[in-house]
Amino acid sequence: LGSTGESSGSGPLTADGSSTVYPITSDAASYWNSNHPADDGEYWGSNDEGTAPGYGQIDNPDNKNLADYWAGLYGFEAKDGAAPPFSVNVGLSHSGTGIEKVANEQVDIGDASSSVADELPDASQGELDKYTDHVVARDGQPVVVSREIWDAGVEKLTGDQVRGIYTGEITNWSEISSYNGPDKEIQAVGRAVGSGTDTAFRANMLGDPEAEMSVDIRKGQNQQVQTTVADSDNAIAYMALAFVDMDRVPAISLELDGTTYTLGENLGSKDYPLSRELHCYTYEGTSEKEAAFINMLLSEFGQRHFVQPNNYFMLPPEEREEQRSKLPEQSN
Amino acid sequence: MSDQTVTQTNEEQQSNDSTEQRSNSLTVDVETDERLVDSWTDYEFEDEAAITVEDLDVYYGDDHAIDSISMEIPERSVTALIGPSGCGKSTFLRCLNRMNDRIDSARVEGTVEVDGENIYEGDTDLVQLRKRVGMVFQSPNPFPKSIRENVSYGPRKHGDVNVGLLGRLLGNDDREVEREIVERSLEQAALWDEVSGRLDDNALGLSGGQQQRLCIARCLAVDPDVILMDEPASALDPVATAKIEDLIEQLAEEYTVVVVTHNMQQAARISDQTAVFLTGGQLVEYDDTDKIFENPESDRVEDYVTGKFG
Amino acid sequence: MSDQTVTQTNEEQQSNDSTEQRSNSLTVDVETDERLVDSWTDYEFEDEAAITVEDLDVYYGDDHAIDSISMEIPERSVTALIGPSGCGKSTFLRCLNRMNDRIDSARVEGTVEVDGENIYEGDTDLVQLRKRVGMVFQSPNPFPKSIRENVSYGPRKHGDVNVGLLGRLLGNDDREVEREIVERSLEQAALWDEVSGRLDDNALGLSGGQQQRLCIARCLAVDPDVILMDEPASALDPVATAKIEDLIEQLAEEYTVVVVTHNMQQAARISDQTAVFLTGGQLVEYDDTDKIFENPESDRVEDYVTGKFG
Amino acid sequence: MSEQTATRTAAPAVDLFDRIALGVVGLSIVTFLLGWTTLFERTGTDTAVAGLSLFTLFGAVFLLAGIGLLVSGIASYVGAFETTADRYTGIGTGLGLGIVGFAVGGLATTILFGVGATGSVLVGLVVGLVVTSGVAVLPEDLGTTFPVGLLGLAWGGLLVTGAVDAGWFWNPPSLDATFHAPIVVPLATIALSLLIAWSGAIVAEGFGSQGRQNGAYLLIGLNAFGMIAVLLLLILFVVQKGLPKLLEGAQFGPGLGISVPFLTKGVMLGQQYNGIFPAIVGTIWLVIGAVLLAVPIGIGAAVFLTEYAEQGRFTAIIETTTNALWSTPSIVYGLFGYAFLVPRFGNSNSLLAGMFVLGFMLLPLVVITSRESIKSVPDEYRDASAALGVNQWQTIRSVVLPAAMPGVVTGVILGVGRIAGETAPILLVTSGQPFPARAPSILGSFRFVATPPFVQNEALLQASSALPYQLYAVITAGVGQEEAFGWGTALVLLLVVLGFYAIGIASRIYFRRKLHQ
Amino acid sequence: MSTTELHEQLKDRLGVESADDSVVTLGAVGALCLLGSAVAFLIGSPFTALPLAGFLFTVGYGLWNHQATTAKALTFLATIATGAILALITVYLIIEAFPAIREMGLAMFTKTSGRMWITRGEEVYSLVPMMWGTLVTTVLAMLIAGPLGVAGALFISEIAPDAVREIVKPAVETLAGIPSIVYGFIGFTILNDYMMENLDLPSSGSLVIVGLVVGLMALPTVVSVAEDAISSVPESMKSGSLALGTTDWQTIKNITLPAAFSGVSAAVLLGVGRAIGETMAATVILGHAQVLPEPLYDVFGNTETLTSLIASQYGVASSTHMSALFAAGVVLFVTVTVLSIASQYIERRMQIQLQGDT
Ligand SMILES: Nc1ncnc2c1ncn2[C@@H]1O[C@H](COP(=O)(O)OP(=O)(O)OP(=O)(O)O)[C@@H](O)[C@H]1O
Ligand SMILES: Nc1ncnc2c1ncn2[C@@H]1O[C@H](COP(=O)(O)OP(=O)(O)OP(=O)(O)O)[C@@H](O)[C@H]1O
Ligand SMILES: [Mg+2]
Ligand SMILES: [Mg+2]
Ligand SMILES: O=P([O-])([O-])[O-]
Repeated sequence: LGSTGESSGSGPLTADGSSTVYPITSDAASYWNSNHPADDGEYWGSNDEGTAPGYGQIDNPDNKNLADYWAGLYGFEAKDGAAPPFSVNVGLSHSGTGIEKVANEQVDIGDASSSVADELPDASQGELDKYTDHVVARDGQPVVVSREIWDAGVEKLTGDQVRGIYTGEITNWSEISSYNGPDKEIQAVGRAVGSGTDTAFRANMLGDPEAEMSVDIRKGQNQQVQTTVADSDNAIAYMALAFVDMDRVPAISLELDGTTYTLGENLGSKDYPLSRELHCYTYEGTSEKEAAFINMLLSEFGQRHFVQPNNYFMLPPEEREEQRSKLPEQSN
Repeated sequence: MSDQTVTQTNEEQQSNDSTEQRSNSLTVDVETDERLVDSWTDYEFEDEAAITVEDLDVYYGDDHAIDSISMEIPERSVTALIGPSGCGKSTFLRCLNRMNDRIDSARVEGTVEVDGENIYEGDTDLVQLRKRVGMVFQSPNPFPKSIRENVSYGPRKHGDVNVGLLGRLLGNDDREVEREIVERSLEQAALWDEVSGRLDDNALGLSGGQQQRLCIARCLAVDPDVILMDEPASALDPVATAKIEDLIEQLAEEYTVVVVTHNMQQAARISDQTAVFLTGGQLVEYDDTDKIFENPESDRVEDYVTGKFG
Repeated sequence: MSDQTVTQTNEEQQSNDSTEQRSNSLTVDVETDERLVDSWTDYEFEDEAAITVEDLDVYYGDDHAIDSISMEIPERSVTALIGPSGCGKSTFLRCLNRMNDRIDSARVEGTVEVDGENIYEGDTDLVQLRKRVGMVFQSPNPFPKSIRENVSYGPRKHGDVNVGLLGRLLGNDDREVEREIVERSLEQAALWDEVSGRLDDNALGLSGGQQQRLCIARCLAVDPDVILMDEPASALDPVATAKIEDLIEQLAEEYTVVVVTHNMQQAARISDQTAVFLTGGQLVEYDDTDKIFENPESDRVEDYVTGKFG
Repeated sequence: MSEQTATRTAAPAVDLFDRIALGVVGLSIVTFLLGWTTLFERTGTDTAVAGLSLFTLFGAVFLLAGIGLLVSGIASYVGAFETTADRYTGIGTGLGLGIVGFAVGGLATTILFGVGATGSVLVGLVVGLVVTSGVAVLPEDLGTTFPVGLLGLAWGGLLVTGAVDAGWFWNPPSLDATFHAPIVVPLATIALSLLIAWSGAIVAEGFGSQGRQNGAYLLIGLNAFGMIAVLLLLILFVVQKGLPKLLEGAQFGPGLGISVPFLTKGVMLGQQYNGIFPAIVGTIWLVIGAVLLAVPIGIGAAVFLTEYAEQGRFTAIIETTTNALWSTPSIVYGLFGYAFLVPRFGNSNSLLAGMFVLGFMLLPLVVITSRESIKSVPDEYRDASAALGVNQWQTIRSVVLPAAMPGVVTGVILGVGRIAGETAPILLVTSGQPFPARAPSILGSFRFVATPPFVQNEALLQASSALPYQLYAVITAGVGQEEAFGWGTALVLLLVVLGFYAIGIASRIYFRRKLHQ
Repeated sequence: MSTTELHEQLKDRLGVESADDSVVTLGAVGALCLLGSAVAFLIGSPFTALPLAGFLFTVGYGLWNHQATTAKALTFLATIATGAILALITVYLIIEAFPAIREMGLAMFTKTSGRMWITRGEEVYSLVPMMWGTLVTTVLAMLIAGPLGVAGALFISEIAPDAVREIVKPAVETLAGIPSIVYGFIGFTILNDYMMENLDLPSSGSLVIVGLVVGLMALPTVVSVAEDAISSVPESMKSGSLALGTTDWQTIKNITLPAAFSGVSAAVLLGVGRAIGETMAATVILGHAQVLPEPLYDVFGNTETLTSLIASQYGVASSTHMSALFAAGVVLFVTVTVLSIASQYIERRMQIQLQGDT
């Protein structure tokens, strides 16, 4: 049986991996696959900045449909009707899987929320070099607790307290001074080993991507962590910004090295130790198909449509330019 | 009571208590020889009746399997039921200990009196009834247990012997009683000599004929008054059959035996009286066996017993 | 050849070709009446023999089921095989069209000649043999197909009629031929009148007796010379049995019919000659039916046919 | 001994005695049902009946029932009423009640005195042994009523006096769980109601073998009732939760045609109602592929093993392995597919890989059921055909296989029902996008090319969704906002799978009836 | 081996009746083609289709000209294919599992202290927590499904009136089909919540929920298989007992159940197999902590089962880690195989005993 499904040919562009990056790439894929016409104000926008943020940066003289335009930049011909030149399929697992699958050429793009170097600590430099890193957004990783804990006064923890909880030194909420509820064991919720969120948390909070942790339960995806924390009355968890919901899973403030970081205030700061980059990795260079999609993510339009609404931080323009320089030449 | 009576075939006979309804029976289309007049239902056996059946009808759903049969089965004798296949012999037999209750579609009407009690009356205790009216089936069906356990199964379950762990612990062990019951029953069933040395072997290891005698012994062990047998020898070879036949004749000294058979020679050999059923669940003739085989009243019975059909 | 011969029971008879081994046969413990001397194996029927069996032995593993039987079965007549259960009647019958080949443990020795050819010789074509020697079984076994398909099954499979889609496409459709075969066979089997209107109904919807006649029609459709029947009426009610018996007598005008039955009256009614088997797979007597039933040579046969045992 | 066999016939039980027993049984069935509704939070613990709180009510009932049992036990023992009680209660009943004694004794010890695990197990064992031996040698009328009656009195007393009330809880030192009254009381009530009902049923028939039968039947009947009720509730629950989503935006009626967007649409931008059409199509293709792979091979193998091969070691080995593989967990097949098949099928998750994995899973079942049904084709058919001079293959083709087909078809349908609901293998080898917009278009994707393998079908080599995976995706990708979508999917999945089962079972019943007509 | 010998052997195998050489040649060509495509597939060659087409052509030709022989050969091939597929899966599992077992040695199945599952850096793979998790959930599940299932089967086959049986039996069989992911969904969304709330559990996803859910899931299977076994006890045996004047219940206890023992235990073993192999419910409910519960019998604790281990980690695994997952697969496979063989053995023993040819 044949060897298709490579980045060449008319098959779809496939991505898999991080549940942190998933909201961005999945939204982008929805737009891409719907391939709305240029005059569709709601999705693509008229020439009006107000309805289509970032539209002003786009030079679309032929009024092409959305995917036709972005794919056209890399020389892909538009198809008849609403179908995009190629479709984009985004799977959902976690960063380790994305990195594994992109290297096995099972997908074109591996989404990851931690760097491949952290994710594969044993890999040689040569191996790492085969990955091309496309940073598409930034996350300020929040720490969340169950609503009951928040209501019992835990709105802020210090870095040492969080470390204490995740190394098994603190096991009861009553050991936290601000806590004024009944005696309650702490349910330390973690993400699956191999998820970027977990790796980044260990690296940034515990100081080593392979640091030992003591968690009570590990869930596969950010969404499951969210559900678990919401359904419990004693949980703490680390996750990605997109999944915070102040009513069900409130994010607490963190005091690290004397600075207090609070959601909505300074989590986006580069100094926030738990801030991390969100990556779309390609393997052994970046094909034009991959480039066409990633280019859209890196555009002002993409950042405003796919990154910002999911509560992630947009890349500043100069960083975007730097990332775009890793893409192959555009043909038009 | 049904308005079809046993006497449909015997228009002229007057002794029947439902003669006032005779006009009805003319409408029933029965292939029968109406010229024949006999009075066999008047027939009075010398012994007392152990079982009295009156106006018995059995239906399977809408199927009328037994058609208003009345008969008296005398004590301590062998009564044979013969007739072609499907005529309702087994059904009739199963009425006598209410084994038909196990067939959901079966419906029984009429009365069957065992020792003067109607067993189809409200609160008959089936357990007691079946202890009194034992049954032996067409193909031997010993339990997959030892020979001893097969025989003592009934007494054990009825609580007559107590040989469990508890009994032993309390020093209240009926092992001796059990031994006696087993020996006596097996002796009555003419099996003791053959199996006395291996009472603890699995009963399924016995030959077909031995198994059938074991089933008889099992039935005797609960000390019934009546023993029903449904073609007890039809699955057996000639030698085993001969043994069973001898046994049946012996049993009649103590028990009331009712035997279904499709083998007319067998009926002739072993029974004291014979009832001939014909298709449709009708009892056509019932009389002393000699009479039935040598000089039956009905032509159809004559045809049947001489092998002109069936 | 086995050194037990058919003539064990007939010490004096000389016509057998293995008399030189007779001394052996004395050592065999057979319950037989040794005073009886007869010469039935010399018996020559008027018609030509359709099947000649010589020194046939059949073993199931170590079981000796047929014990050196020789007999000639004449053309266009009904030959009945009777005897108690397990005496080897069915086994013998199945030897005649080599259906025993289908039983792994069965081993056949001796010769069976059909129309002068030994069917146990090296390269007998089983397909051809079984077309010539058809068989009807104890319980009716029509295929779960339509009546028509049941009858035309044989001819179709032998390629005599071609009614498939392909045939129709190629304009080579033997529908007409099939119709004729079906009609002729059903008429011969006395079933045409009853089913001609519903040839496409499922055969399993027929009554038992109709099913059995259908099986006979199915057998006739491949135009055999010999028809073997193993208790063809034992699963049927008296009316159906009567029809089958009539049919058998008619068939004998055209075909050689061999019938196994356990019903002696039936054998007496329908057969021209009768072979009596007794336990151990021995052929004890073989003669005209009237002779067997009225004046048998052997006491054991007399006992058997008068119902003293079996 | 035989003269003793004429035992006392069941005396027409006296009215009063009967009424007590039936009252006990009736009351305990009520508490049994109320226990369940309380456990399922359908009856609040604050429900009050005639001024009594729920738990007090339970207590009162247990007190009444306990007294009833004790009274009738004694009445029978002293001969006030004629019953058929046995000499001894017997070891079986003794053991059963002993186990209850073990549990009650052990739990009481640790709850009341805070004794650790080992200690309370020891106490429990002692209590259990005492109960077992005591009950076993008691006369039956006492042995079956006293322990249960006393237990009823004790538990009733605790509830009535308020020693155990709605705020009661027990926190076992070694376990993470805390047992609160709202869960403990209904559970204990259910268990005790069963015991009391059992005992009451025995009393009602006047003890003896009839009594034991009555008791056993009541327990078994209640159990069966409970089991079926729970399973049906489960389905009703899914239906109730899923139906609104399934019917969202649905239109049917005169002039409107029928449109159910949930079943006919994917998940797409700018669409009012999203649906699971791609998953339905994915499941259909997976099933078709698996059946095309497994059925011919499976039936072929079954024919060979049953009709041609000599029954011996070879067939026994195949039989053993097929049986073993049929019970092999699906995740193991999935792992195999992920590591072995996926790299060979275009190196990405694909429908084709899913078809193969599910086909492999189905294969043993097809072999097993086909063998069974081919074996059960009566030999008469084969004999009849052989006697007509028809060769073996023709016989198999024209007689054996058609006769076996009903069994094979039924087996395959049931197997399909199972694989259609399998999630694990799909997750590993087929899944891609969790909420796809479009269904795979298999038929439209066949291409003939000049290079090997000459035929290509891209859609077959691409990832797809399937109903069970869709449900899994809802769980992983956010139960929060999409829970309704999940219930809708669960309902459709249930309908599809149970539909297969229902058809399979109905066809089996149909064919059986037809055979026995 | 000479060609003629080969021919003879082939003829023997295929049971060719006529000495027709063309049939043998045809068989040889077909076999070669098939072998070719199998090899091509195994090495992942794009030329797999060529020999496959050749094979199909040979089959077509054979069916046209030598139908009986070709058909027999095809059924033989199907048997071989079945065996080969099953063997392939088994062998592949074991081969893939081997590196991890070699690396960890026996510790893989015995290490019970310290960290038992580390997938990066200093890798450690002990399957003990997962085996324990599987054992606990299975025992819990069978405590529910075993007695309730057998009682349910008794009810349906022996106690219920005909009308009830005719509805309940197919209904229960149908319920056996509810997909495990549906149970998982209910367990994850409803039961988890309920337990957290009412038992003050410190962490969600406890073993007891999985046990409960899996028990419920296995229940209809146990019922319907046990019911088949019980109702296949010959009526003659039951009648034999009843005709002696025993009650129905005495007959059930002393005759029916012992006679159906093999089938009933096979049903329970089948349920055990189901419980052991249940993946999705465990995966979505459990908390995936590869530790032993503390104390060991704490069924409210949280650990991993063999199946959920594989389902949750296959994506991130490579090399030894992947091999360790295969080892988990092998443990599962071996366990269910042993169970399956055991149940077949029991069944055969009892059959022999019932038929009396001991
Ligand atoms: N369980 C049943 N359900 C429905 N009909 C039945 C049942 N048992 C018997 N019958 C029908 O009742 C009629 C009488 O059957 P029964 O078995 O009593 O005949 P029989 O005289 O014993 O025949 P045989 O000599 O063949 O044993 C037959 O028509 C039979 O088909
Ligand atoms: N397939 C077989 N395998 C082994 N033994 C067999 C087989 N068929 C028959 N027998 C034995 O061969 C002997 C003759 O059997 P056969 O069936 O020929 O007797 P029968 O005269 O037809 O008896 P019935 O009147 O009961 O049909 C019997 O002892 C029987 O047990
Ligand atoms: Mg009968
Ligand atoms: Mg025979
Ligand atoms: O982004 P993750 O899903 O790998 O944490």
